[in-house]
Amino acid sequence: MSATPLLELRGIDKSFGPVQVLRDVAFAAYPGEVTALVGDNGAGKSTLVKCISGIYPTDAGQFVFDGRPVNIHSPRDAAALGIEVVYQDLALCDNLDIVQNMFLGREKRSGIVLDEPTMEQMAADTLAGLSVRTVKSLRQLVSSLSGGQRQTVAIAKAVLWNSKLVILDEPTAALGVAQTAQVLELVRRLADNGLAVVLISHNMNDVFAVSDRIAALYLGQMVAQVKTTDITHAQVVELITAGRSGGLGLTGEPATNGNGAAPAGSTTGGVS
Amino acid sequence: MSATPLLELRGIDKSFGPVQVLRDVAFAAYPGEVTALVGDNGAGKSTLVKCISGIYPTDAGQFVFDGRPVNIHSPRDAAALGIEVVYQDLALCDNLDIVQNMFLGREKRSGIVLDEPTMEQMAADTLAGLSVRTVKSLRQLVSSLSGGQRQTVAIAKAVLWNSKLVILDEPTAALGVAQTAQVLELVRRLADNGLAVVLISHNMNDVFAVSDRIAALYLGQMVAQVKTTDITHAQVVELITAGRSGGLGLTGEPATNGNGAAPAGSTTGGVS
Amino acid sequence: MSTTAVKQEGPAAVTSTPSVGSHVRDYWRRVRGGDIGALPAVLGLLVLCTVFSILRPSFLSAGNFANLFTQGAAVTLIAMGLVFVLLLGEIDLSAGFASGVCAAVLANVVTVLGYPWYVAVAAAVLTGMVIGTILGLLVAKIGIPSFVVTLAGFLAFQGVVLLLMEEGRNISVRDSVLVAIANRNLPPLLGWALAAVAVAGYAAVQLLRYRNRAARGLVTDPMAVVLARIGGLAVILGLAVYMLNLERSRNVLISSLKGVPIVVPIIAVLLIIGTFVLHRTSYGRHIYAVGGNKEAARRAGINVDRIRISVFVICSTMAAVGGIVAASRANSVDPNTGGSNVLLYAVGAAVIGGTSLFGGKGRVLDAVLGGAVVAVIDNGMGLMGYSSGVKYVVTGVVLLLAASVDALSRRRAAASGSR
Amino acid sequence: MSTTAVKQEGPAAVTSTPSVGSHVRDYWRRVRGGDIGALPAVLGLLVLCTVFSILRPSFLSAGNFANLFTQGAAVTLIAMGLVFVLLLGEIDLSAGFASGVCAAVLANVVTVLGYPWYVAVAAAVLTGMVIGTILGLLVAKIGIPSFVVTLAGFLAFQGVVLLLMEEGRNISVRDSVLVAIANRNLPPLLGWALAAVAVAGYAAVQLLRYRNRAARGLVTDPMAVVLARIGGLAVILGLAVYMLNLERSRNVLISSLKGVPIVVPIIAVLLIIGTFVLHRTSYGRHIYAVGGNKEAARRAGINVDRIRISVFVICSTMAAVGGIVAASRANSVDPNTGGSNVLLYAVGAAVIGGTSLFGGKGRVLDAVLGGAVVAVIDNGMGLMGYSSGVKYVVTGVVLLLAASVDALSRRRAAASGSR
Amino acid sequence: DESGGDQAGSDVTPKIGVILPDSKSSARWEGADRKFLQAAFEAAGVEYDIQNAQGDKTQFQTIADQMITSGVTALMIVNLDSGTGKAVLDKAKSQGVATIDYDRLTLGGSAEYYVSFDNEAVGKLQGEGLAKCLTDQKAEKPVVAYLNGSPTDNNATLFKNGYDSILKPKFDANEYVKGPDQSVPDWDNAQAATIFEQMLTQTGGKIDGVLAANDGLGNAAISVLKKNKLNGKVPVTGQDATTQGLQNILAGDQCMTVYKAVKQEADAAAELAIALAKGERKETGQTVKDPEGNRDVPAVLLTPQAIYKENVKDVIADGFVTKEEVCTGNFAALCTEAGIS
Ligand SMILES: Nc1ncnc2c1ncn2[C@@H]1O[C@H](COP(=O)(O)OP(=O)(O)OP(=O)(O)O)[C@@H](O)[C@H]1O
Ligand SMILES: Nc1ncnc2c1ncn2[C@@H]1O[C@H](COP(=O)(O)OP(=O)(O)OP(=O)(O)O)[C@@H](O)[C@H]1O
Ligand SMILES: [Mg+2]
Ligand SMILES: [Mg+2]
Repeated sequence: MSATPLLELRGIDKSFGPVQVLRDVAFAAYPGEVTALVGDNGAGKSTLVKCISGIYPTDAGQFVFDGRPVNIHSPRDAAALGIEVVYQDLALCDNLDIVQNMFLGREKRSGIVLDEPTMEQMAADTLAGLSVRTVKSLRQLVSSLSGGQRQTVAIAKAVLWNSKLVILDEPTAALGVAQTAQVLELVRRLADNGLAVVLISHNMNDVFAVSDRIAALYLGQMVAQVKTTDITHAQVVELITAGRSGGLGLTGEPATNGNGAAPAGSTTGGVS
Repeated sequence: MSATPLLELRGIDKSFGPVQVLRDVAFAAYPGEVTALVGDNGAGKSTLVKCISGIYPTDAGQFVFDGRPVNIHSPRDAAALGIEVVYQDLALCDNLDIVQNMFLGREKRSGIVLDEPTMEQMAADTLAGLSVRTVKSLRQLVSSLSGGQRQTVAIAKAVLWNSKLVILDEPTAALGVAQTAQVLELVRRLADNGLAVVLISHNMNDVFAVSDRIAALYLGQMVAQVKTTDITHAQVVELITAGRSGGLGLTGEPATNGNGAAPAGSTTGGVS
Repeated sequence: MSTTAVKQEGPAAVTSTPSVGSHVRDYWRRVRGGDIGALPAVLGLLVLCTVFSILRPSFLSAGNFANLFTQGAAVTLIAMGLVFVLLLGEIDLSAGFASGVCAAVLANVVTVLGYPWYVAVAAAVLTGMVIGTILGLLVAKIGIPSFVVTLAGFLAFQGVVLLLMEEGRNISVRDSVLVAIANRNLPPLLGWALAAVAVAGYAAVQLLRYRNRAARGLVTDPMAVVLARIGGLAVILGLAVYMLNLERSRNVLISSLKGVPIVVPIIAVLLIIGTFVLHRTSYGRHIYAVGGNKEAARRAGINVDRIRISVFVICSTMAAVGGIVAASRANSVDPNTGGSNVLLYAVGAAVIGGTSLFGGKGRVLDAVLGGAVVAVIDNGMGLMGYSSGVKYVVTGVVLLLAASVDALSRRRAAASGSR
Repeated sequence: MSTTAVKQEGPAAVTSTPSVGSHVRDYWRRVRGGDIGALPAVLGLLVLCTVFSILRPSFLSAGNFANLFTQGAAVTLIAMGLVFVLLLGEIDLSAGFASGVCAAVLANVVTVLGYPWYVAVAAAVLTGMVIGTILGLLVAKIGIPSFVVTLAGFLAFQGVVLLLMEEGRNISVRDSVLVAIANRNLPPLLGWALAAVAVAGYAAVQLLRYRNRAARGLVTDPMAVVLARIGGLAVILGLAVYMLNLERSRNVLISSLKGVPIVVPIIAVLLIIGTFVLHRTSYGRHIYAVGGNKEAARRAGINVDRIRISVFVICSTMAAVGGIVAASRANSVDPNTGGSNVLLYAVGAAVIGGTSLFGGKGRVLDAVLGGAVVAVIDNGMGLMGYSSGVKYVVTGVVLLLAASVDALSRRRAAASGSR
Repeated sequence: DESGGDQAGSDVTPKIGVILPDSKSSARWEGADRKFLQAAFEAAGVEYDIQNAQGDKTQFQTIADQMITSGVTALMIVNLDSGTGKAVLDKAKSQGVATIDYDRLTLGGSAEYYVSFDNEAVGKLQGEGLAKCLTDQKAEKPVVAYLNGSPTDNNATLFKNGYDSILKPKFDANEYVKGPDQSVPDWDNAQAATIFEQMLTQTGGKIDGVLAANDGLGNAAISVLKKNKLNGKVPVTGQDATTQGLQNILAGDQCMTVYKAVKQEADAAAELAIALAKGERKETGQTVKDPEGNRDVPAVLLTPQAIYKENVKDVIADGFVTKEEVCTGNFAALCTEAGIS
């Protein structure tokens, strides 16, 4: 591998009650690069993101951030490290307006009083860069926004800050053509500015257009993490749906043991 | 136009308080055809769908269903007419499991007792056709599902019934590659079985792959409703982003009167 | 267990029966994960009982065990009705005084007007239904928040009780059937018979369900587990009936006192009906749906207003039953019937049992378990002989302790991420 | 107004000031659409006042107007604190008796121990803070539902009051400063001065805001509207002070009675502080966020536990203030202080004012408006001379009527789709 | 405190305000006092306004404010506690309204008159009554349980002082054994039943006499005793001579009750109030010492009467309850037995 990763995970396990969702997952995100995280529905991508951002505690595994081992117990810890996340389920406060949501938890103040004009202006500038043209007022409650508008607000909220790692979980799912292009451009720009970016997407065109590396999750296991240039479209789709493709992916037979325990031995594969 | 439309809307207006979202919208869905409804984020697509399904009352306009003028005041009315909708915001009950959600409001019974085995089996069969492979149990609460799994449940719920009109609001937004293909195939199959299908999507490839007609909304106005074969990819994108393309779309200058009243004269355009 | 699918062509629903071992392992994982159903309430109850038995050995006597049921009956019945309202995320503050109004109607009809007991009971239940309908209409059709509607009801019904009691008199209830409800017991043999019927019925339902599912190839619990459940119920019921059939008269020469108190089968039947309605009918399913996501329920074509009205009717009707039991127990109705702490205890019972105030989560059994917790606290505190000030304080603290057993065990659920 | 964007390069935020005409049109559209803020509560209040004035002309006298404030003060203060708890979707059933405990502490310190009034007030407020901290910790850290925690508090504090009152005695409060709080009035001139300060302060804030936003090119309300608001406040305050400065002694020979009751500026200051905290500080913003979507707030890095604990502290502290006012008004503290209907009235006041029990929606002003509704009902009913049964019933019905004005006007909101 | 102009209230139509304390601790307030006071005022042709504070002292003060606002010239209160009572009396006085303490003395207050039954005397009658019945039962070293009134009701404390003064010497002398002693919140009969049932459990059924503070609590105890088939064997006291209490006495389940001739009290108070309202004064010939205010309050004190099976007829003869109410159904025979015709 070229550089040292900004964030590195090793041996992450995560269960919900009797259901094991992540199994011995290793993952790395590099500064200045866009890492695409792909996988089938229910593969565990969002769960992995939530483990990184401290929403879920992990059952096992290490986090290394910027070379130092860290513990992330809550989203506050993640934010303190400079990790920003756009969640798939957006997580906006419906009873607050756009500006209030964008600055939630990090309000601008003058003295103890909220500095509303500054926030409103900053919000307007950020949203302007994301091709949102149909929002009537920044003081609209987010409950009255369309699906795409909500998504844009969530993205704008995450990129407003000087962070080191930005994770976007299917950020363009609800966006229109122009908005999607803008967001992909933004993703590229963030990486070019030296940030580590993790992008989750089901759209292979977008993935290949913007990413430097591709990590593929299959049924809770990381089956490959490779340079985008080293892999083809068809191979990625095969990794996603079957867990292996040629030399990449699961080495043994696919895990089909319905009710049994976890399979023996680590099966994390992939070269880069 | 070839056949008579199953559903026809004329002159639909809809405002939320001071904000007018739909303006004099005309729209038609034909049996045996897939009509794609496209438009930018915030154009009013979801609002139009919710007007059709009786969630929002309209301020003005007529509905004609199967040749007869109808009033739709609630989702019950819509269901009675045979209209099924997959909403963008899904609307599942998080505290119920997959089977319970799929049959909500139309439970199978034997006597007064719920017939759980039948429902479970029907749910399993329907989901099997939608490439959901990671759902551990049909008795899982939907709150524990991944984004794509939730979306699949919502789709499965809508196609379980013998309906005449199926409306899908961005059904593939959260789906993986294989699942998306399955859903598009399903959409086509429904239309081939004689149903009228309305598909909302931001993905132009999908739209062109599956639709017979395309209707384009631009800032709350219907700027065109044309046969898919009569229009190009680029034209649709232009309609979406600028409201007109060549002879299609808005005839006057684009509506930019920020705070004023509605523009004079109807601007609904388009030929088929 | 892994997330991997069992068959490639469909979800894991249609599979073979898991083994007993994996079932037990699964259950244990769930318990460790904090998903434990009724366990915490039962645990809290056990802790309370142990503490009281140690402090006051008389707590453990057969007589006290029997008293527990009649003491807690009225609050439990009201709580059972409240569960329906709480499931929608609504509240009924008027349930206490609604039970008072119904009790007052009962007493007036049977004592003042002199009609037979069944007319009085019918009148009381009918009153409850009318009250519930009015409350429900105001909430569902006019759209006033249920807190406000039922706060108004709380005030108004208080006045109605006073008016029915002619501004504050007590009315005695001396009808022998009515008095029997909360004060007499079943003949010992009948107790055994009812217990046997209950176990047999449960067994039949469980086994039929097993056969039905297995025949279709759906997942079932292992047969051994099903049998264990049936056996468990049989043991619990058997023990309870045995205890209640012990002689508990202070002086057998004077009179004999034994058997299952009559309120017990009443509560049991209502519990079974309520559970059946909530879990085995589409009406019950719709209640959960409206409570979980009102908008989703509306979009699914459920008549939300009708559901909302109906739960208030159920709640007030159960309050009427509670009022009848209270009147029976006191042999009289006074302007305080259904007043003072009845309402808060009833809501508290439901919540302690595990019902959420935000809707969508709860069972009728919760009300019974929570009602038992409240009754045990009240009963135990009555044996301690504290002065009123101390008694209030200790009651509050004990309630807190019982609830924190529950909270601490549920915290594991949050920690393991299954929130 | 159309949905079209104002400028292609960004949302409509950064635009020129709309005209007065469009502002009024907009407001009217919002009102017709049902988005009407405080209007329904004010409307309900006006209806109530009109009805009572017609039925009982003495309702409209200066003396009665002044009485209204002191009568409603304690409940309003407790309701103001409850708003914070309700904003999180929690509840504090113990607020009533918490105010009783604080009042009991006050009375004990000032009368039994003989310390000066400020020590007693400090002790009472401190007690409130301690109570709030305990409740908050139990809710946030152990995770017991707030209904159960505060139900336990409800019981325990009732006992604490009894113990502090030595099992039922009552303690007089004779300190002249403490008695003055709820029983004396400001000198007429001071009343005018305070009103003037309030108006000037409001004007300064509004105009500064206008200038600030206009300077940055952000949307502002038209200047005429801003001025109209300031003028409106001046008229209302002027009228109120004028009314309260009228002579209202029944027999001027014996004594003169005029001026703004001292509780009025106390409530006003707390209202201003509360509103400032909720709407102009990030702490307030976080309260709304946690109430609206706890998970989103947590993900935004807000320390949810700290917020939850803090609102209970605020609530209990406000309850302490309410308790002090109640003790002052009664010149004494007895074991019932903070009991009977205080809690339900306080929660009712907040809810009637428009605060949601589900969290995320509410203002301190709601508590004041709702408190006014409750006080007017109580006050008006007191003039009607009904027997107690009838009075309860009529009070309930009137409460319902006041609430349905609100509900019916809000229904338009639902009908026009802006739910 | 400071005096103003001199345009005195010119229209002094006499009007009397009465504030009753609650309607739940006892049926007398709404059932009897209101009726008798109304009758007396109407006979005298004065305006009046009778209200009930429902045990809520905030209400109590609000009602007082409203009455002063609406122009009463004399105010008669049954205080809920001395503190609020004093606040109301002082406020009334500062507005030139004359005041009477009815049934309960406001300590440190400023009322013109005090009209009452002696609450401690009521308690004494209960204590004596229980002793009498225990003697009749020939109980040896009987265990006596207390079922006191509401812990927050000062009257309950006064009753208790009364019966304690009779029974405590007997406990001290080892004649009687003191059993459980608990208060019943809000005088709530349902809670009373549970509390008494637990007393019975706690003592293993060894309770030989119940000092219940009123008929409602007594009936609650009797319902539990009945369930254990002990009714009639354990004497129970009461108060208020309610229909229920009298029937329990006739049935032999209750030992005694205390009858307060409310009409006499109401008439006496009404007479004084009417005089005050008209600006006149009357002599009562009796005074009561207010220990806190350190003054002698002119008073009318009436004596309560103990009612046993033998003299139930006195209550009916007095018109407090009617024969039709008491002698229904099975009680007809018992009535005849007790000489009620
Ligand atoms: N709280 C939970 N309890 C139990 N199971 C859960 C929970 N959350 C997620 N799961 C399960 O974990 C698996 C992975 O979910 P996750 O949301 O991470 O998938 P994903 O890769 O993001 O899928 P998608 O592409 O559909 O968003 C799914 O099978 C899901 O059902
Ligand atoms: N309840 C509401 N109150 C006010 N405005 C609303 C409300 N609902 C929607 N809007 C506004 O109406 C416009 C259209 O919204 P709609 O959800 O129909 O867009 P859409 O075409 O579905 O967009 P997307 O592609 O992003 O889903 C948006 O500008 C939105 O802000
Ligand atoms: Mg996901
Ligand atoms: Mg949409």
